[in-house]
Amino acid sequence: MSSAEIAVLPETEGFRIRWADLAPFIALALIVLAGALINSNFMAANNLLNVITRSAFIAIIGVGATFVIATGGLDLSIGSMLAFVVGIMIMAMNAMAPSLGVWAIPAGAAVALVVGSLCGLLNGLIITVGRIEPFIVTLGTMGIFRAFITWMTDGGSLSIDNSLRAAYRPVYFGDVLGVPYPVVITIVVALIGAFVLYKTKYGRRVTAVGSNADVARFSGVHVGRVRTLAFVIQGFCVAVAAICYVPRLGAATPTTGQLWELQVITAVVIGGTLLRGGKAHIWGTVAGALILEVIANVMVLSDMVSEYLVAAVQGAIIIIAMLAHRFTSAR
Amino acid sequence: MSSAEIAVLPETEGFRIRWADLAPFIALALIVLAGALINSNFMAANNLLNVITRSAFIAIIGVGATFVIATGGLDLSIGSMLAFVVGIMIMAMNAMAPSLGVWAIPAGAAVALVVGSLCGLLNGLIITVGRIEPFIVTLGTMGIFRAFITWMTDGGSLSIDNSLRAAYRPVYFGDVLGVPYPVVITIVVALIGAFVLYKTKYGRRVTAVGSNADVARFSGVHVGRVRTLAFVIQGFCVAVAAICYVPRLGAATPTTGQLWELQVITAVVIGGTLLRGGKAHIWGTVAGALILEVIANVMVLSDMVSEYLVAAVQGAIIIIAMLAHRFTSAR
Amino acid sequence: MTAPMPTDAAAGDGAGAPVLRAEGLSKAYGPITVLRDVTMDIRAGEVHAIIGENGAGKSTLMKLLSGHVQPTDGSMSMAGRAVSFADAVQAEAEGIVLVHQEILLAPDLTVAQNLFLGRELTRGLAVDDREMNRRTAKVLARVGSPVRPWVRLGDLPLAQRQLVQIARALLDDRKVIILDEPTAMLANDEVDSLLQIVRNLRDQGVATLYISHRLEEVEALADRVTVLRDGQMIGTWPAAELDQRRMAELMVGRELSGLYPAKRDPQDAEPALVVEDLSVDNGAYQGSFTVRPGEVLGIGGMIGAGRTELIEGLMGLRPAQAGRIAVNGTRIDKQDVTRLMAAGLVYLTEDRKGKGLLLNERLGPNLTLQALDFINPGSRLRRNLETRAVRGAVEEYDIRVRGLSVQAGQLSGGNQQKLLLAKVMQADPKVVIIDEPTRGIDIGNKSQIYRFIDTLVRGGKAVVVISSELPELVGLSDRVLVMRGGRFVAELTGERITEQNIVYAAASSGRDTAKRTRA
Amino acid sequence: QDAEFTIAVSIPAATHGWTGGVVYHAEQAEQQIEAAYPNIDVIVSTASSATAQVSALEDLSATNELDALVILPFTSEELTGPVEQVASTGTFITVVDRGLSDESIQDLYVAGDNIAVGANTAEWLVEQLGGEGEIVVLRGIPTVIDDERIQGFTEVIEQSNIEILDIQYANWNQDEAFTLMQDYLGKYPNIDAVWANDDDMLLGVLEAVDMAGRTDVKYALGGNGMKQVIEMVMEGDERTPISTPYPPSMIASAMYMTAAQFAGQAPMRGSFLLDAPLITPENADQFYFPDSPF
Ligand SMILES: Nc1ncnc2c1ncn2[C@@H]1O[C@H](COP(=O)(O)OP(=O)(O)OP(=O)(O)O)[C@@H](O)[C@H]1O
Ligand SMILES: Nc1ncnc2c1ncn2[C@@H]1O[C@H](COP(=O)(O)OP(=O)(O)OP(=O)(O)O)[C@@H](O)[C@H]1O
Ligand SMILES: [Mg+2]
Ligand SMILES: [Mg+2]
Repeated sequence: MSSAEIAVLPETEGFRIRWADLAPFIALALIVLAGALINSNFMAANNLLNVITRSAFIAIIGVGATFVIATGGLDLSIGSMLAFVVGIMIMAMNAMAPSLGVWAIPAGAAVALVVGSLCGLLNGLIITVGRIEPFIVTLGTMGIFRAFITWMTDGGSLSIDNSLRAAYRPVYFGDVLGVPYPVVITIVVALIGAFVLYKTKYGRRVTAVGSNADVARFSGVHVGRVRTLAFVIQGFCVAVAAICYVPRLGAATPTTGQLWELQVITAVVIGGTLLRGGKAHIWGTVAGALILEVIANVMVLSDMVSEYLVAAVQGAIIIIAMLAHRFTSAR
Repeated sequence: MSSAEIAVLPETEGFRIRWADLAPFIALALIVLAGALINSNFMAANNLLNVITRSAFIAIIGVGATFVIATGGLDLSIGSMLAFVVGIMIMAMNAMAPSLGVWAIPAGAAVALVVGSLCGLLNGLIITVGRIEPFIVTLGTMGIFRAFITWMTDGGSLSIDNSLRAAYRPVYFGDVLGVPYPVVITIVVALIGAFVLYKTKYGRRVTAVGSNADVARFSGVHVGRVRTLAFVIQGFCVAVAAICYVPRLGAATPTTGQLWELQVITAVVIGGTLLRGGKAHIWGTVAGALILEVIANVMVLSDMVSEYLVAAVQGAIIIIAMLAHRFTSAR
Repeated sequence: MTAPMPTDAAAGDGAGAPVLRAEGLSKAYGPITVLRDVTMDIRAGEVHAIIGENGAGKSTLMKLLSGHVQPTDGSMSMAGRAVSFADAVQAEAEGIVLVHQEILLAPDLTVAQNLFLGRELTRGLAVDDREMNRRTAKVLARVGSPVRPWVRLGDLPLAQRQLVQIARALLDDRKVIILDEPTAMLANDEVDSLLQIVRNLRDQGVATLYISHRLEEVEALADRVTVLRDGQMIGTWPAAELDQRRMAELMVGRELSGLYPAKRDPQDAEPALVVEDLSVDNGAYQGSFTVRPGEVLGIGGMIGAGRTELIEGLMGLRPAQAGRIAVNGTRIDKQDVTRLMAAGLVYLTEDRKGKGLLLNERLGPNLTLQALDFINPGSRLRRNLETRAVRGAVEEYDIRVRGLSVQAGQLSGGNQQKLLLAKVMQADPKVVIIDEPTRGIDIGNKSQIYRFIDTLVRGGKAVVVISSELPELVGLSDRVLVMRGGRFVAELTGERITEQNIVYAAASSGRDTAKRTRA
Repeated sequence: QDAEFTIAVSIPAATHGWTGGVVYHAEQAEQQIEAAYPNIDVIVSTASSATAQVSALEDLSATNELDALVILPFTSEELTGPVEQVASTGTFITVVDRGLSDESIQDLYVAGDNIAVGANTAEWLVEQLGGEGEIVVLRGIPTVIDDERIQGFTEVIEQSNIEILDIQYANWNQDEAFTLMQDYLGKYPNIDAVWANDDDMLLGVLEAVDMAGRTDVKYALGGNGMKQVIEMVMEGDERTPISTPYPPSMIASAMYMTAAQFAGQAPMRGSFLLDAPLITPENADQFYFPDSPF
């Protein structure tokens, strides 16, 4: 009897699962198709390139959020954290510009990465050491980071030094062989994220913790450390997004990054990652970010709805997309 | 020997649990004490009355949110829903004022209760029938309700008819034996909420669903129905809050109720309800709403922090309060 | 086959008429058929035992009969009337209730609230908590549980939760009560009172379906016995025609040798594990013990004696203070699962669903989670190492699985236990502590697991076994420590290791009487 | 459509009273221009943040041959680069309200003067209070508009003996203004005047003052020329005798002027500075638009 069962053993791993994984990409394809039908300009190479490039921010931050959410956490502070990191980075670059010249840019970027990671560490430690709901902690730090950037800008704005602008611009506007830098950076971040999540022990532990924290603890996984590190990764990703963000807008204001947390979480969930943790789809998140950006773009291109109702249509499309996803991926 | 045994089998009905239930009230007392020390004006009867009256909105909506969160759900749309219900109510009252006179007020209030409940029903049905994460659904409906109120007000404001103002004003500014109406209404709503939650079959099932939905299903509980009804209750509470809200400023604007969802959820969690569901503390929520309002009040009364940093200090106090709670209620 | 011929006919043996009849029931999950063409009847006033190996399909059959799962083929009838159940609620309405093998109760509700969930008593609009608590206390007393009705379920030890679950089934009048391994988590005392309850039910004309791997219970209790093997019905026999050995042979389809391996000669060696003055918050006090290589140390005691707490404290899984802990001579100053594993000590939990396995993950991630650093050096995950480990474990521990993509939660209980054993053994430990090693394991697998333990010990390892099954403790242990009220109260060696001595040590000093009066 | 000219209009989304007015006037102007000049196509696009506005600019210019762009920038610094990008393709640029960091980019500038809104109000107040007194201030959302108004106001006040007791954010939100004013009233036994830098907030302030029954508050001022407030000014309200216009309709003016470029009428270039004169009972009817939602 047992021999018969073991003979079936070498089965291909989860063909069925892969099909469900495709859902966000199918949704993306459908929305792109709809966009093309609604507005002929949508498919213009230029437009598509713009949309893809700007979805980089949400996608990059989303990679980090995928880690946090996979461990069963949630980070509402990312939008404010972005603003704070952007502010610190600009201040650092401006301060270093006189002595370092153009080298102030990489130096400032390094500062941003450190600050971003530290912000994430702060969130992670309060949550794991203090054992408080991530929702509450990051809601608190959201207020804290937002207040800091307001204070740093004196309620106004904080611009990058003119001497650095030209040198820094290509980080958003430049391209490698026609592929814009932010897209390249997104792909690199997502590749690294996917590698860490799917191909390293840490990634394995991330999903284990999100799946059942008790089991992980009984198996000797340092649950707190895994969770904290996920928040650090989130902070690091926010800093990477900040580095791409500054050359585009050149300034930090108290409204920078406002409500991005909701967009990021939406992208992650549309991408197939479960909010309760235990499952993570890095590439789904990237697709989710693209979906959101495409919807916004189509809304701008089409003149069909009153400007007051744009938000309603966007909200409805997201819900409909999730519903369609649910009912097509028959269970 | 039996001493160890008795630990699992408490003789009295959960003495330990009651102690933990007191945490939000102790926190409230401490914050009030701190307020009194920081600023002598704080304890002025007038100031306290103002603060308590204002906290009615968050408390009333929070009662509904306690139901939703106890079932393991989450509603991000409440702030926008409030604005939407306020808008509809004002339009209804204004339309009925010429024919019904002052009776337009109760008629409009009835309309509000129906509309609020329907909004909740919409959320609930999409979530349970469509089996989509509440976070995403209510994020979508948040955009939808907000867009509707913006559209209804043409981006400006929608004021209640002058003929109704005087008659309606007392609902916010009046009092019964010195207790302001909103406070009375809050107490009534919380009493009813507590009765339904703790003393009815439905309430029992709310916690069961939040604690373990599968178990509830096996026990013959209609999980979807229980969840949906929780959202309807949430919508109803939003409408009650709307009824108290309108007499205060007499208008709906696109900013009405903005970010209230975060305040409400914070109040619920500070009050001791778990975000994962299964546990609900109606009176804790009321205390949580008071805590938030008192902190904001103390921040204005004290002169210690820059206006830019107020949000930071508020965020920090909430985190510290939760930390203190965690480390005092030793486990 | 050495067994007597199965008798299918009602054969006027005094039992009542069939209350429930299954006709050609089958169940398939996707392409895999787990139950094939089962035809049987259940009569009023009988105890009908279902036995079979792990994964034979017993739980599946019970879920079909109680509406938790719908059959892919076949039909059911009650007293000649065709019935079908869309869910468990409909089955309960017909008087059929299943007590699950796993605990299915809401942790945040109280005991009484759980019992009455979905059918709360009311007075006017309000629920009648007093009456529900009163009735709950009554039914808990019937199953011999000292638990108070208003205690939060999540605060109870597993065994007490199991009793609560059984109590839930007894709350209303039932026609058919199905008990799926009700005694797996219970110790002798509770088992005795449970058996008495089942006998009472039989006298009241209730039909009881009883699944157990403890064949002595089946022998003592059952009127008829149905044997399942590999999803197929082997037959139904009057219990009087079978003894334990025959049942075992029918289950596995071959002859079985002795259940317990021969004991080993004691060795003189330095202790592999030394524990001194270990106290665990609210659970155990100043426990000290040692285990030598080549020795099986049994730890006995009643449910709630604090055995699990002591070991979880030792492993750093609960707040605990220790005088001295040494593994293989290495002194451990901070208890932590990973450090202890590195020093050579591992622990296998009794709560395999809640703390042992990731039920939604496949075998590989489960198997390698704990010993990942050991199996897979470096920080990169190497799938080939994982696959190799899985294949090795499936072979070595005889895990019956239909493909590598199966999730741990889809394995039968016994195979989950084997997977868990394989998981903690991945790091090649020197000392293994196993809490309830054969909970929910069939007799064939049991002897397999005993043989694993024997092999380990003969290979120079030290094994600590915590068990509520006295024969197991007696059969396996070279030395037995008995706990009571969080303290060690007796040490038994050699000839003195007998069931009577263990029970005496575990239950003496008036505990029994105290408990009975409270119940 | 056989439109020969395309005018894109990029404005902030209607998140509070004033921007709501902007959207309203822009949509009105769009209809009127398209009706009046069949050969002009107007595309109005709102954005809820500087980032979204930059995105909208990219979208509009990537998919249309833009002949003109009318933009009310979220912030100067952040939008300068992106607008320059659009201008470099030969698009006619009209900037409204807030100047870009580089003035050479714009062809037409319809400027509001937020500093003047603050300064004019402050000057009036200094005069009425005789250069002495204690006042409180409510500010809006931390953005440039708010910052400039506060800057203009405080600079003037600092020259006098008037003491600003407190400044806090109320996010251009009536509720928050009501709450904040209640707290101010509780905190300071004497307040001579209050300035909410926007009329939306002023309505909340007035409600709080009335409810507390405080008579020490001699003046409660706002800004922006909201309909209800202008009505009060017209009725000669003692506490709110003035307002300052900051008409959201400036977007419409800018759109008409831009459309005129392509309608073959007189070419319009240069800067048009909208002053922020005080609205008094005498001139209030000039600023009263009963049909506007704002
Ligand atoms: N949901 C499911 N999906 C796929 N296979 C399943 C599922 N549930 C059970 N099985 C398979 O059905 C078979 C029978 O399982 P069942 O739980 O009935 O065994 P059992 O006789 O109760 O075993 P045990 O004594 O170990 O509890 C097992 O091989 C199991 O893997
Ligand atoms: N969840 C809990 N909350 C509080 N106390 C507990 C809890 N679980 C166990 N205890 C305490 O620990 C003691 C021992 O519990 P437990 O039943 O797990 O011991 P055990 O000897 O391992 O029994 P067994 O393994 O046979 O179930 C109990 O008497 C109780 O006082
Ligand atoms: Mg089973
Ligand atoms: Mg135990």
